[in-house]
Amino acid sequence: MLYREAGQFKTSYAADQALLPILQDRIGLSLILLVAFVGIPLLATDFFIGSVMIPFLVFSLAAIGLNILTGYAGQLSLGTGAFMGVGAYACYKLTTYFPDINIILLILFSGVFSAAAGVLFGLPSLRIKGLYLAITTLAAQFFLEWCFIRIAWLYNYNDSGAIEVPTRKLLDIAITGASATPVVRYLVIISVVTLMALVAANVLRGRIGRSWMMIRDMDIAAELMGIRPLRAKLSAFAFSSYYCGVAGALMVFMWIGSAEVESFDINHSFLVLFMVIIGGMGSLLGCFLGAAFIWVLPIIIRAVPQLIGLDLLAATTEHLTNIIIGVLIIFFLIVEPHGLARLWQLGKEKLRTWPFPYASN
Amino acid sequence: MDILHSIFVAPFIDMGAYPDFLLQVIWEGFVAGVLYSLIALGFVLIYKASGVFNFAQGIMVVFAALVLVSLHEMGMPAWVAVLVSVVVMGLLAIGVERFVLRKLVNQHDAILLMATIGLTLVLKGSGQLIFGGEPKPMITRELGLPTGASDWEVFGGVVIFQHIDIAATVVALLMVLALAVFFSKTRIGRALRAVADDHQAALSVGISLHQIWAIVWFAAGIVALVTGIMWGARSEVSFALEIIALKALAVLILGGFTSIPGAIVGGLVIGIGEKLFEVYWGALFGSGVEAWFAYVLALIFLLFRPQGLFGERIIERV
Amino acid sequence: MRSLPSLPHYLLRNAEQYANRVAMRHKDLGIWREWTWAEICGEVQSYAMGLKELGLCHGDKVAIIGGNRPRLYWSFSAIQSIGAIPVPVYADSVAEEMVYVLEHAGVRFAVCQDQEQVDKVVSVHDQLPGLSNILYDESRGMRDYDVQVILSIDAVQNLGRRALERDSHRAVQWRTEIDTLSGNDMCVMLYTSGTTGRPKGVMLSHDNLIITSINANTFDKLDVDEQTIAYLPLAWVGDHVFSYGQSLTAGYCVCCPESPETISADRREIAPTYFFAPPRVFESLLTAITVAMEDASRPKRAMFDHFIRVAKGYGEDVLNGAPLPLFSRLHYAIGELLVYGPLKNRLGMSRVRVAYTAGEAIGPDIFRFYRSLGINLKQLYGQTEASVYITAQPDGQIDADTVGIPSLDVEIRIADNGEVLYRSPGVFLGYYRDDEATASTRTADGWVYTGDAGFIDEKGHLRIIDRAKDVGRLNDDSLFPPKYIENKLKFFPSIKEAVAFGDGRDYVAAFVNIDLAAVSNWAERNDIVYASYQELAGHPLVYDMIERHIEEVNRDLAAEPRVAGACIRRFLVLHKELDADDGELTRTQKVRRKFINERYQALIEALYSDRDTQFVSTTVIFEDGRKGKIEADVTIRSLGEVPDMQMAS
Amino acid sequence: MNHARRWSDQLSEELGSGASAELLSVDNVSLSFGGVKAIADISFDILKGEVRAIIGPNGAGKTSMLNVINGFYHPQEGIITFRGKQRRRMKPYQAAASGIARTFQNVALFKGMSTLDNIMSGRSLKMHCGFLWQVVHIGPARSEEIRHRRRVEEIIDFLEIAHIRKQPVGKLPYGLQKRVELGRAMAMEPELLLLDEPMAGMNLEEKEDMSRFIIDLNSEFGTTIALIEHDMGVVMDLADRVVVLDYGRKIADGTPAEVQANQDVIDAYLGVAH
Repeated sequence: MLYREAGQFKTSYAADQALLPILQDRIGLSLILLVAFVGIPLLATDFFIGSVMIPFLVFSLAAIGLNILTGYAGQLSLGTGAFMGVGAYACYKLTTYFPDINIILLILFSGVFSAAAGVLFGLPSLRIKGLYLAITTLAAQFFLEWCFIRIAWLYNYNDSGAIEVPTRKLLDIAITGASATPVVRYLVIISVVTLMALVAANVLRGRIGRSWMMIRDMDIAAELMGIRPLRAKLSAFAFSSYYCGVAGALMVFMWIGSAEVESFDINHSFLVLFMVIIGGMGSLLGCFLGAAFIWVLPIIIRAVPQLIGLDLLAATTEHLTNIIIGVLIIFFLIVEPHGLARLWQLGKEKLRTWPFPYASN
Repeated sequence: MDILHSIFVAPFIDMGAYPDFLLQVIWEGFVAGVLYSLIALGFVLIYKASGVFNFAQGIMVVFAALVLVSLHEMGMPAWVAVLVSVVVMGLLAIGVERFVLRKLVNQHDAILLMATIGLTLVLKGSGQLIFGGEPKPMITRELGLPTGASDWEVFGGVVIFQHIDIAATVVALLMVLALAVFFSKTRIGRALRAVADDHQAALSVGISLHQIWAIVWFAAGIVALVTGIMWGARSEVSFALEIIALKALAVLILGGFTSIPGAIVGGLVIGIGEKLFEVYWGALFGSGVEAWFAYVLALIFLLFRPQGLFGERIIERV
Repeated sequence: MRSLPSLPHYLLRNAEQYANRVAMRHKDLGIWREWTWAEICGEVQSYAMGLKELGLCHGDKVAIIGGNRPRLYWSFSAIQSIGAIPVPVYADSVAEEMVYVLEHAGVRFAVCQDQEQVDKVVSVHDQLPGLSNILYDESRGMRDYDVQVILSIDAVQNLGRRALERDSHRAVQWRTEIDTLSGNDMCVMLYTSGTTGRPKGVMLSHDNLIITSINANTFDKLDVDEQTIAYLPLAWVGDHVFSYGQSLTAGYCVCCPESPETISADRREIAPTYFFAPPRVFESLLTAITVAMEDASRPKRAMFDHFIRVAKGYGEDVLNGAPLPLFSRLHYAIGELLVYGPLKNRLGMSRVRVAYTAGEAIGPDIFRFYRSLGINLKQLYGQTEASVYITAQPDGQIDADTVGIPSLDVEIRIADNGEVLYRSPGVFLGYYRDDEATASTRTADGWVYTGDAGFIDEKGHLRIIDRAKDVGRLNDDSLFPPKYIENKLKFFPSIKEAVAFGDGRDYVAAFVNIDLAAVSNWAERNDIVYASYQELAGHPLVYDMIERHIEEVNRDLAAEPRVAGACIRRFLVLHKELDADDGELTRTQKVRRKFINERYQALIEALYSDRDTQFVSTTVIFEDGRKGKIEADVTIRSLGEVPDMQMAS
Repeated sequence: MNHARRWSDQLSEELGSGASAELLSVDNVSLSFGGVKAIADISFDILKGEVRAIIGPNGAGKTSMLNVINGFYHPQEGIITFRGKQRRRMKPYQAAASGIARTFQNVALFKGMSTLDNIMSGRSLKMHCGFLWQVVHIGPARSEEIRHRRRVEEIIDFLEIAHIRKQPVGKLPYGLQKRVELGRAMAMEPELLLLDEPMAGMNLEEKEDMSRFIIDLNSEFGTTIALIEHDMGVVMDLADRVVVLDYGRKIADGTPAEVQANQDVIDAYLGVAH
């Protein structure tokens, strides 16, 4: 209905293969970006930016990372939290040694370290598939967690065992540390996330992304088409972990400001996994939808009882949140195993074929 | 050279020097291994019969133990509380079959796994909501479980055996035997075995798949309850167990997803292995290696034998 | 505005005036390839040079066989530019049908789309002594052919390019040659499929096409910005005028779809502004809409039905710009947002400024349906012999029953027997090698007999009743217009084709062909099980449904005094679909009455007996060319009188 | 189809140098799984440009033979020579790189992708653009993608599947899926194309279409084809030579007519006791 595609024809393969071939999608995305880059910084409260938007964006990025590995390359991972941790600690060490280098560059570079960790722990994927592989990623999770505790060098031998984000500036504006305002941090994060989402989209639609999906859909056939399984899987691990690492660095430097091992524990791995499941495996849009859903839902659950004058303990709402998210996961798997992104896609298809129930040609 | 010495020589010298201590460490590891095996057993039961990788087995242990303890707190006599807990686990099994599994028939494995992760969250949330998140002591004495310890003088030293550990081992053994009898001697047990091989075969025995699923989940629930009691008696009933229960996944890798003997052997290997590693090699790494030893062992193991200890070699077909 | 002498002149003009405007698109290998007028002119030039190299001369005839492909359209221009005459041939005709046209026209070259067409020509090659070369567009499967005689258009263009390189003077020469063309020269020869007898070659001059095209463009204010989609047979005069003549004179863009299966998707992508389709296409589109909407959810269907009713109420007025109360306007606007807009979008008609239908009567409901959506669908009346346009409906003066007022420069006269005659600048030069037929069709002072009976109504619009020779009389001397009755029947979605009988009989009887798509859908919803078309067609419940439709038609007929005697008394549902491959329909899907009379003699006799079943055995030709037999016991059903009307009278 | 012509010209040049040269030869190959012999001491060859059929009753080892040829199984004994190079062990992706493509008995398409992407995936080996270009998706990455898209479109045109170009393959009718799979293998521009029951489960019309594509593929592009097929009519029409397997052994080898007249073959098909 909203989609009126008559008259949109492609005269080149470049246009036909564009990320958003439909005009209405391009308009929609432009509006969203306009709101994100201009509307929110101008109008939203610090609470909204600091507690809703920033975490949402950080988790979206982590979810993109996991989704690349799990949704696109078909390799289930339960080690997202740890890979995020590698990024965060790497960034911390880098800025300790190179305090003068722009922190944004360091954040982007810190992902390289988690990519390396990803490749290392992705090695077993050549021989191990599916659930078995998921369990080996637990090894990464627990081993790295242990490293974050035991290797004091990582947190500069602080007594607290935690890393404290120093203040770093860009053009004399504080972008990390206590003096950085939420709006500034938000603008940095949204720029990074937008850029990296675009990069992910580009890679996924090209030769490399296709090789991942080939491995995911039918690894034997992929190999018989000339795909080297090891190379494809490891590149997926590396690329995915890079995203998780950058997300981890952003999380610490742009959001919570300090971190210890609990920030990267197995629960975070699961949290990101839930985002990917509910958002939709194999969909970039799904990463954002899933992150919004899983992050915003608890905020709403916390807010609702207050609104209706009910006074619940913080712990109670947390338990309720767990139950609701658990039920929703099951519900989604039953109703639409492909998540919110598929729901949107189905809805969009409805709008495209409106008033017909399906495309009849 | 020092490093090689401290890895390959020194620990063994230590072992030889204090064999009583070694024995004590092995016993501690053995008991932990028994509990890993029990959790793994729950996984295997469900996986064998329904192909579902039940991630919620760990939380089921906590949940069952919490139900028991809380019922007793509410004033129920211990053994009545056990019976009621059994009923609760039965209801849970029926509920899971009815509202989750039945709706996800023929779905991909990964989706079923995800569903049990969802179930984990529900059980965790509702457990904490109803019973509170605080750790609770197990009603060991009320259940007539032994406490105290016996000393065994050997190798010129003393090895201490906690009675509850001995009891746990015995109970685990009994349960494995009971399961073995159940599977080989009863009609339902045979049907369960059949269903693991071939769904059609099970139908010909006259039991519906729905019933079978409910039964295995119930059986896994009982295993969880027993595990919970034993574990609780050794330490306490708390949600921290959930993370430890993940080690059962490593056990499964060693033992294979479908093998009950595998689960037992795997559990013991990991239990004993991680204790030995922690005690004799842990200092090299800085302690706390127990947290990851099981997984790394599983990972290394997988690289050489992806089919598990007792699994058959897989031939891929095109 | 003074017109140029020939169509190639227009190509040259466009190459100058509209050099960089897109003249043609073709969806090829997944994307729309585009050519500007300047590029097309270049292609045509090298093509023409190549043809000359091959020895094609002024006055030679060249067959063009295939679908709507850019190169085939360029073939027209290239051939015309050297004074030779293109003869487009229906691509779906079998070799035996084709050979008559090729032989009659005496073609020297044949331009084929692909291997399939080449093979057909090759198979009758020995009957065509004049044929020297075969050209083809698509090279697939063409490896093993004799390259001396059979060569690709590409190769011909390369020949031409090389010739131009050798001698740059050629380009100038080509233009000079074009300048020697005059408006009276034959421009194209179109064979009419004709309902009876052999096809006749209608010779049209450059002026015929140019003047009618310009007049049509003026009439509908068509200009260089239009987009149209070419999907109708090349050999049909309509396509030659809409996709070629009018495009050249107005300079607008013609788009060729990727394949027959993708036409609707391609139309949606292009969203033409000027669109022509025979009533059949509009009918089947409407059927598809109805069928698809039956699967929609209940609320959506209710909403859809509601707004379609709203459209029926005010749509026509909105389109005609008639004054309406604000509320109705709003109501329609919401409908436009929710239903009409999206629907036009799906149909690829959201940008249509002018749409025409012609060739047959269109069901008034269907016609009004599209108009009520805001699509400016109009009717025209035309003939090959007139270069299409005889009459057309001007914007705002639309009536489902008329075909409009005489087109620009066209005069119309009604003969005493009711036959329509016209005189216009589009009137053809004559039938090729058939002066007798020419003389009997066109009077000495230029009037042409259309063969259709009709009259001009009080508003000056022409109304067509039927083929003049087909209007018959029942034994009680009441009027029997078969097509009029058949059309009424065909307006029901479940009836695809109908043939009425009654001339010289006691009463009217009919054959009915069910529409498989619509009826099978209906059957599914009503739990009717069937294994084949034949079984479905013979199903008693299907008969019941058809009977109800016929009763409705009878009521309509009875209400009109002039045809009240022609109510249908008996009918049968045919066991097979009438098919052009079996010779039952023409290539333009018109019923071949005479052929059917012979072929189904037994069934017709049974309709006029008191039997209620009749055995019939028919030979058919399958798609792959094999022959087979279909046998059936066809049920015949009688209808009662029309009681209501009799009570009323 | 300009590229088609170039491609086939190139092939015919090669053919010219050694007409009816051996493209592949299988010498004394044996394969067993845990003591069960799937293939026992089989030898045969495939000539450049021919259509070679491998037939035999169920369980004769036909699919195992294809698996050996494209490196999926490693025979315990015997040597395979492809384009003059001998090999014993080879990874499937190396076989692909050396010019062997195949289709599968049970369609093995990438279910999550569209027709277009599935066929594009066949071009994987021919695409080399680096990661960094892919990240920005401009310049070489884009032009490479477009270049290959064009080739793929030619295949789509060849197989007459333009109307399903953008549909996900999972929902396509079986016959079309088989066609897409053939397209994917064609996209690899292989020297040798292995077709494992390309017409299984098809109706008559679909079989005719598929036969036409196979013939055109062979004659237009000169692709050498080895196919397993149960429909004897199809085999006799398509194949230049036929090799017959039964219980892992070769029982006949020759032209369709010869094979049809062979007593062992008749026995095997009629199920005479061994």
